[in-house]
Amino acid sequence: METLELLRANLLSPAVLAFALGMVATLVRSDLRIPEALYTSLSIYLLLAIGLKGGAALAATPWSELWKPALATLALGVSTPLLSYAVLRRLGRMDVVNAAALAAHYGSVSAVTFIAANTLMQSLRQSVEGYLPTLVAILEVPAIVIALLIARRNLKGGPMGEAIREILTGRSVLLLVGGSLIGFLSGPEGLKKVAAAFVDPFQGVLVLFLLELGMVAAKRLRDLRTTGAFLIGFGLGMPVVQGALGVWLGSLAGMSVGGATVLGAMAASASYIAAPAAVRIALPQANPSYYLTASLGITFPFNLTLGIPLYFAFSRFLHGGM
Amino acid sequence: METLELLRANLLSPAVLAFALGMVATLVRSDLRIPEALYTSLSIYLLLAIGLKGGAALAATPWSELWKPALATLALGVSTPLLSYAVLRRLGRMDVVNAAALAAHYGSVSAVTFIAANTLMQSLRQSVEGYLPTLVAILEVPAIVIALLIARRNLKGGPMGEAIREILTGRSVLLLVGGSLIGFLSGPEGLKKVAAAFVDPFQGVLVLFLLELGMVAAKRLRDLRTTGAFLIGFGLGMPVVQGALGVWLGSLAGMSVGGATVLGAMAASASYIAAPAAVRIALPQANPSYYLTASLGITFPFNLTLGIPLYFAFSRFLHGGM
Amino acid sequence: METLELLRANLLSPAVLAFALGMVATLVRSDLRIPEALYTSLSIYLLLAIGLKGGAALAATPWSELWKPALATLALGVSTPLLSYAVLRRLGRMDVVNAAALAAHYGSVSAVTFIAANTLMQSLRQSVEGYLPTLVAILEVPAIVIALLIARRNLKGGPMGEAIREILTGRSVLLLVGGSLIGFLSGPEGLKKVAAAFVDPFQGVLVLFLLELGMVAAKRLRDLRTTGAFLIGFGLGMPVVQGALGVWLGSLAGMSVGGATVLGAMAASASYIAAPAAVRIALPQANPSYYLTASLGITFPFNLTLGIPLYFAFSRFLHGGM
Amino acid sequence: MALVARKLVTIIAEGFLEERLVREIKRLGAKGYTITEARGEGSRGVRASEWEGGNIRLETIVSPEVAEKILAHLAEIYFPNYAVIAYVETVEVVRGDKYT
Amino acid sequence: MALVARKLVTIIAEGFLEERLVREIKRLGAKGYTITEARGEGSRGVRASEWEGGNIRLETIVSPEVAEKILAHLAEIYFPNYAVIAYVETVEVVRGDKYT
Amino acid sequence: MALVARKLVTIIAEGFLEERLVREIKRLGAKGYTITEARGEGSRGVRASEWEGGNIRLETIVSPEVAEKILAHLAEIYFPNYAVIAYVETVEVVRGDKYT
Ligand SMILES: Nc1ncnc2c1ncn2[C@@H]1O[C@H](COP(=O)(O)O)[C@@H](O)[C@H]1O
Ligand SMILES: Nc1ncnc2c1ncn2[C@@H]1O[C@H](COP(=O)(O)O)[C@@H](O)[C@H]1O
Ligand SMILES: Nc1ncnc2c1ncn2[C@@H]1O[C@H](COP(=O)(O)O)[C@@H](O)[C@H]1O
Ligand code: NA
Ligand code: NA
Ligand code: NA
Repeated sequence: METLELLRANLLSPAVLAFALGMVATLVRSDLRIPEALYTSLSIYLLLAIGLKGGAALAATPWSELWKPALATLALGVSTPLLSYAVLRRLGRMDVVNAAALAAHYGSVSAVTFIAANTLMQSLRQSVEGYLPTLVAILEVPAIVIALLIARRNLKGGPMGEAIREILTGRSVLLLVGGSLIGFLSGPEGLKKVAAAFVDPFQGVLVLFLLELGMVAAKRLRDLRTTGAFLIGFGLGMPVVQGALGVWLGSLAGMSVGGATVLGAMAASASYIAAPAAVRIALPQANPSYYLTASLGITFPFNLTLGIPLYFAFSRFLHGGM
Repeated sequence: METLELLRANLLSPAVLAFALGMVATLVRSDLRIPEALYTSLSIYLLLAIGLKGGAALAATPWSELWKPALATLALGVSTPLLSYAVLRRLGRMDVVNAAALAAHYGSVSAVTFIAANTLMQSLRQSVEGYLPTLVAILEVPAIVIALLIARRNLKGGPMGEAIREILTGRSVLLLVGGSLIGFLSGPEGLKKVAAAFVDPFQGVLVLFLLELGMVAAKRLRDLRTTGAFLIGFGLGMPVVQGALGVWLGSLAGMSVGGATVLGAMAASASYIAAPAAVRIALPQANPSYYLTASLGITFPFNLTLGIPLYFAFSRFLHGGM
Repeated sequence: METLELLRANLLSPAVLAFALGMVATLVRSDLRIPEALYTSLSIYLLLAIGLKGGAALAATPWSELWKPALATLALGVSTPLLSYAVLRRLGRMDVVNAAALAAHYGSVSAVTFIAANTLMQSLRQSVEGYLPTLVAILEVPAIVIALLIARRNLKGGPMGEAIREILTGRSVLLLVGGSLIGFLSGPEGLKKVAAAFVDPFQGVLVLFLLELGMVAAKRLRDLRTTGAFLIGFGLGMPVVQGALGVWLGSLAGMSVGGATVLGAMAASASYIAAPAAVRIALPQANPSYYLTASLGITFPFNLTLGIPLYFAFSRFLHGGM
Repeated sequence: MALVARKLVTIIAEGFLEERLVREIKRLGAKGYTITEARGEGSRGVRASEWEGGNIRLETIVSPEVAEKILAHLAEIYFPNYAVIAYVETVEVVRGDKYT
Repeated sequence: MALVARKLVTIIAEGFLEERLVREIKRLGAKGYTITEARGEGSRGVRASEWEGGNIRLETIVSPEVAEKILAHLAEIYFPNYAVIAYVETVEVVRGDKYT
Repeated sequence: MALVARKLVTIIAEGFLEERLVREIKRLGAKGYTITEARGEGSRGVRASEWEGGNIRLETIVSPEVAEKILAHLAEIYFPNYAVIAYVETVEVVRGDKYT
C-alpha cells in the first residue's frame, strides 16, 4: 500500500472523521454536549478494555520475549522528557516550571493515541504484539516523575510526594494495571466471557470518545494565539523526533513492523490525563494553557491524522519494506 | 399478514412495551429515574447510528435513484407546516404564535418515530431504502424555518437569525448529517468496524430510550386537561392526514412498500428535539404546554402504537397488495 | 471439579477480580470515580436484562413446573426475616428497630448476588431454570414488609403505607417485573432482537458494576470498627444458614443442582437497593451504619467469593453428587 | 429598579426526601423552589443516602412568615431522624409579589 | 484579613439561555461567574426546558452598580417571556478588586 | 423558633482540590460541609480543571472565628496559584451549636 493511500485510509476511518466532526461542532458553536458522565464512563471503559486485552495476551507471552521491548520503553520514558526539557529551555527559552510541565506531558503517553495506532494497524492487517498495553503502563509514569524532579531541583514547588502518589494511584494507571491483572489472572477464557462488552464494540466506543476529544481540542485551538509560534512548532516537531526514536528502539528490541509503529506512536504522544493531574498538584505555577494546548490541541490531532501513518512508513522502512 | 396480526406484532415488540413500562412507572410514581446523562448519551448514540448506517448505504445509492424521493420529502417539508397552520387557525381558532409553534413541530420529524418505523419494517422483513436517513435530514429543517417565518410575518418575535442557526447547528441535525458524512466517507468497510457498537445493539438501546420517553410522555399527559379537546383531536388526526400524504408521495416517487411506510411515518411524526429548541428561542411567547403535550403526549404514542401499522397497511394498499 | 478448583475458578473470574480492583482503588485512595449516572444506568440495565431474559424463558415454562419453586421461595421470604430477627434480638441483644431493619435486608435479596451465582453456574456449564428471575421478584418484597410489621407492632415508626408503596413501585421491583412482562409478552423472538444489547454484553457490564460495588464496599469496611464483632459474625454466619436453607428447599421443590444453588445464593444474600430505601422511610431511627455495613461490606463480598461456591458444593451433595 | 427583601431558605437533605419536602414546603406557602444535587458530611456520619445517591440542596424564596413556618416544620419532623440542615438569609428580588 | 463587601447576584434560568446570559452579564461588567445545574418549579408551570434538560443556577460576584444593571437587564428582556428569576445579596470577599 | 447567626463560607475551587480542601477546613474547625458540582470562568482564563472535570462549590456553616481562619488559610495557600475564590455571608440557623 502506498503511503498516500495509507494516509487516505487513516483520514477516512470513522474514528478520525468523528474527531473532525467534534471539531466542527465546536467551531459552528453547536449545542451538542457530551455529558461529562459519558465522557468519564468512556475513558474508564477504554482504559479497562486495553488492560483486559493486554493482560490476557500477556498470560501467553514468555518473559524472554518481553524484556527487551520493556527496556526500550523504559529508555524512552527516561530520555524523552530530558530531550523535551532541553529543547524547551535552549531553543524555546522557556522558564523552568513551564518547560518541566511540558516535558512531563511529552515524556508520558496518551492512551487514545495508543488505541488509534492499534486501530490503524488492525485495519491494515498488521499484527501487533499482545503485550503492548503493558508497555503503555511502563511508559506512563517515569517521565512525569523525572520532569517533576527537574523542576524540584530548580525551585520549591508543590507537594512532591503527593504528586507521585497521585500518578501511581491515578485512574489511568489504576485501570490499566488493574485491567491487565484481571486479564492476566482470568486469562483468555475470562476475556472471552466479557468480549461482547470489552472487545467487539471497542472501536465503536472509540468513535464516541473521539467525538468528544475533537470538541475539546477545538476549544484548545482558540488558545493558540496566546501561546505563540514556538509552541506550535514544538507540538508538531517533537512527536516526529520522539516517534522516530520509538520506532527505532522498538525495531532494535525485535518488535514487528506493527508493534514498533505503535511504540513509536506512544513515544510521540503527549499525555493529557495523567500528566495534567500530576502537574496541577506539583507545579501549580505552570500555565495550563501551554501544556494543554500543545498536547491536546496540536500534538494529538497531528498524531491522529498524519503522525501514525508516518511512523508506520518509517517502521516499514526500518524493517526493510517499502 | 392480517392488519390485526400486524398491530399485535407491533404492540408486543420490546420497544413499544418498554414505552408502556415507562408510562406505568410515571403513573405509579415509581422512584425510577433515567439519569439525564444517560438520556442524552442514548440520543447522541441513536442519531449518530442512524447517520452512520444511512451514510454507508448512501455511498452505494446512485443519484438517479435518490432525487425523486428527496423532492417528495422536500414537498412534505413545505406543505405539512402550512397545512397544520391552516387547520389550527381556521378550525382551532388558535392565535398566530401558538399555531406557528405547533406547525413547526408537526412539519418537522421525530427521529425516534423514524427508528420505530424502520424497526417494524425490519421485523416484518420489509426491505427499506438505505438512503432514508438522508431524507430525515432533509425533512427536519424546512418546516421549522417556514413556521417561524409565518410567525415573523405576523408579529415581532425573538431573534430569527439565531433560531435558524440554532436549528442548523443543533445537535440533531449535526449528528445526523455528520454521522451520514462519516458513514459515506468511510463506506461499508468503515461501518463494519463499528457495527458491534452502532448496528447490532441498536434495537436494544432503543428499548432503554423508549423507557425514558414513556416516562416523559406520561408526565405530559397530565397537562391534557389544560390543553383542551381540540388539541387532542389535532394530535390524533393530523398524523393520519400527513402520514397518508407521505405514503402517497413516497409511492409516487417510486419507493418500496417499506420505504413509503417509513416516509409516511416521518411525515406523520412531530419533532420534539429540534423544534422545541428553535421555537423556545424564536417564539418564547408560545406556550410549551401546547406543543410538547401534543407532539410528545399524543402524537408520538399514537404513531408508535397504531399509526405506523396504519401507514404500512395504506402503503401495501397503494402498492396493490392487501 | 474439586471444591478448591471451583473456588479458584470463581475467585479468578473477571467479575470477582473487578470487585477486588474496586476495593483496592478505595484503599489506595485513587481518584477513580464511577459517575453516579453510570452506576444508575448500569443498575437499570442489569435489572431490565434479568427481567427480559427471565420473562422470555417464563413464556416457555409450564405452570406445573413453576409452582413448587415459587412456594419454596415464598417460604424463604417469610422464614428468613423472622429467623434473622430472632437471632439479632436473642443472641445479639439488639434493639427492636435495628434488628427489624437488618431482618428486612437479610430476608430480601440482592440482584447482583443473584447474577453472580448465575454467572458462576454458566461458566461451570451448569444449566439453571429459566424462571429464576421470577423467583427474585417473589423473594424481594415479603421480607421487607414482614420486618416493618414487626417493628410496627413494637413501636410507632414512620409512615408504613408509604414504605410499602415505595417497595412495590421501587425501581428494582418495577424493572424486574416490567422487564419480565416485556420478555414474556414479546417472547424469545422479541428477546432475539435485543440480545446484542441485553444478553451478549451482560457479563462485561457486570464487571463495570462490580468495580463500583467494590469501591462502595471498601468504604463500608471503614465502619467495621464502630459496628462491633457481633455484626461481623452475623454477616458471615447468617448467609451460610440461609443459603443452606435455600439450597435445601430448592432441591425439595425439584430444582436442578444449578437452580438450587442460585436459590441458595438468593436466600443467603442481603438486599442493598430495595431494603435500604424502604427502611430509611419506615424506620428512620435505625442506624444505616449497621445495615449497610453488614449487607454491603460483609455479606456481599462473602457470598461473591466463598459463599456461592459453598452453596454449589452443598447443592451437589444434596443432589447426590460429590 | 425597585428591589424588595424576601427570605431565602436553603435546605440540605438526603435525596430520597425530595418529593416529600417539595410537597410540604408548597403546602406551607412556597410558590417555587430550585434544587441542585449535592453531597456532604455532617455530624451524623454515614447515611443511607450515601449509597442511595447523595443529598439535595433545595432553595426557596418566600415571605418571612413562610420561612418561619418551614423552619419550624423541619425542626419538628426532620431534624431528629434525618440528615437535614437548613438556613435562612435575606435576599433582594425584583417583583416581590411573585414569591408570596 | 481585610474583607470587602460585594454583591452576589444569583440567576436561575432555563438551561438553553446559558450561553446568552453569560455573554450579556460579561458585557454588563461581570468579571467571572459560576454555574451549577439545577431543576425547579415556579409560577410558570411546565416549560420546554423540562424536556430540554433543566435549569441553570448562575452566580456572579460584582459591584453594586453592575448588580443593578444586570437585574434591570433581566427584568426587561427575560422576566416577561422566559422562566428566569434572580436575587441579590451582600457577601464579603478577600481581594475585592478581583470583582470590579 | 430561636434562630442563631452563623457564617456561611462558600468556596469555589478546581475539582481536584476537593479532598485537600475538605481535610483542611475540618482541621480548621468546620463540623460539616456541602458540595455541588460547578463550572465557571474567572480572571485566570483556561485551567487544567476545564479538562479534568470542572469546579466544586463547597459550602460550610461555621462560627465567625472559623470563617476567619478558613479565609486566611485560602488566601495564603490557594489564591496565588490555584483557581479558587471564596466569599462569606451571615445566615440564620436552628440549633446553632451543631456548627461549632
Ligand atoms: N456545617 C455544615 N455546613 C454545611 N453543610 C453541612 C454542615 N453540616 C451538615 N451539612 C450538610 O447537611 C447534611 C446532613 O448533615 P448531618 O445531619 O449533620 O449529617 C450533610 O450531608 C451536609 O451536606
Ligand atoms: N420562589 C422560588 N424560590 C426558588 N426558586 C424559584 C422560585 N420561583 C421560581 N424559582 C425557580 O425559577 C425557575 C423559573 O420560575 P418561573 O419563571 O416562576 O416558572 C423555576 O424553575 C425555579 O427553578
Ligand atoms: N466574579 C465571580 N463570580 C462568581 N464566580 C467567580 C467569579 N470569579 C471567579 N469565579 C469562579 O471561581 C473560579 C476560579 O476563578 P479564577 O481564579 O478567577 O479563574 C471560576 O472558574 C469561577 O467558577
Ligand atoms: Na510521549
Ligand atoms: Na412531520
Ligand atoms: Na436473603
